[in-house]
Amino acid sequence: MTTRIIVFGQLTDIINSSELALDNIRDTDSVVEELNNRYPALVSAKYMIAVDKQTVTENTILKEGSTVALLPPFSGG
Amino acid sequence: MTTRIIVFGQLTDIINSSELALDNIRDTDSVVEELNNRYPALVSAKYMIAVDKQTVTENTILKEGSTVALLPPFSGG
Amino acid sequence: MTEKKIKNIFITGPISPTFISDSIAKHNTKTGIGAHSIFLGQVRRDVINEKTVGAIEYTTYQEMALEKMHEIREAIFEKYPLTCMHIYHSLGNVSAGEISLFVFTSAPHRKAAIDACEEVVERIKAELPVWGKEVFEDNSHQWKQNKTEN
Amino acid sequence: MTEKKIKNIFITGPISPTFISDSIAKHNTKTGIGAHSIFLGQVRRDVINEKTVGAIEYTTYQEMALEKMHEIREAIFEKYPLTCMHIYHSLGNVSAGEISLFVFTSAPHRKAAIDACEEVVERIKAELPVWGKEVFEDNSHQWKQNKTEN
Repeated sequence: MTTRIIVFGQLTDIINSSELALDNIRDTDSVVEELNNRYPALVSAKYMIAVDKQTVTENTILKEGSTVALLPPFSGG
Repeated sequence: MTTRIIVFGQLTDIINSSELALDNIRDTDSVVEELNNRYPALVSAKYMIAVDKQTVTENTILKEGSTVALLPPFSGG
Repeated sequence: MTEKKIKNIFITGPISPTFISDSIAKHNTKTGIGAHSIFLGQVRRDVINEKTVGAIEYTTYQEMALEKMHEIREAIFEKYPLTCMHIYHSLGNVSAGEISLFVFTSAPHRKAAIDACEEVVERIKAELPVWGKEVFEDNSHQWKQNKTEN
Repeated sequence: MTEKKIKNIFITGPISPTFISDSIAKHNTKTGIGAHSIFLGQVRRDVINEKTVGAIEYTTYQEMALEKMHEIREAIFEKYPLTCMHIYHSLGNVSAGEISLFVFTSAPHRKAAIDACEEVVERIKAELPVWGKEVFEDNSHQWKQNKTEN
């Protein structure tokens, strides 16, 4: 199972991309753990997580084809 | 001494003019009395009085060249 | 109060949308502005006792209105950190669907612009000696009454 | 939520004053409207640590933003007696002095139009997944932060 990860705003500066794919990731906590390993600057970054466009506040099990979005504080307008 | 009287809004329908002149009028109470005599429909009309663009709430002595304005409720915008 | 600082706010006939966009466009050199708030009053085709309003005909006591507007302007600039404020009110005939009032406030941040705009609109409706005559389609008329909205 | 009812709000580049006047002009056939309230966000030429902001580059998570905007729109129409509401937000590059947000509410009476407009602006700033990158004149950048204004 491959999970699509999309990131926005200042997180694109940390990850140097707006999208990546992670294989065999079970839940959102594992996404965060894996990304923190790869991108240490992410540990101190502030963001919310959305799974398939819904923000989640607790660890969430991922389904086949889920998209996980990392959303730093909004600054539209 | 001639006093210029100007009226606005619905009062122009009562007085059939927007301006008239009254001779030898001492104060604003006398203006009202004189106009009520001439235009009985004015007695029940709602309006404020301004002397030289300043609204007055008490009887006010008129000076040479004063303009008295009768201002019904505002409805701009 | 300096007589020469008093600005005219009155426009004959309706306020056109292009007048509004021209006014907006002029602010793109004022690069300290972050927020604009605009209020537009539009004439409603109200139906009153089976008669339909075709237009409102506005009149004013102009000298007094401009002095009062000047006083409101000074008070608003005193109270809110605004960059600028523009106010236009129609006189004469404005048909249903056309715009008769244009209040435009600009500030670095949105709260000042929004609050100032609303307060100016309320004060204009309550304090400016302006009268609207609702002219029905059969040419009869009645005098408009402003409701206070709270 | 019906997928097909979701409207796009995003425009590439700045929102032009003539786009705004065209939008206003379209309302002159809606003769039940008595009041329009408009909010415009304009890019400020802020100076931060001696660097000058030349533009903001906006990005979004579009699918999520449009769903959220739809939810806000429904809630606002539920809460206020509005005739209509139009919202546009820029994506991509918007230079200092140009407009990046256009919120436009219309109602028979002013209170609904004014209150709805303000609430929509606040909700857009707080809830829409949109990000602004402040690009300085030397091409370095920082990410914009929205302040809550109370």
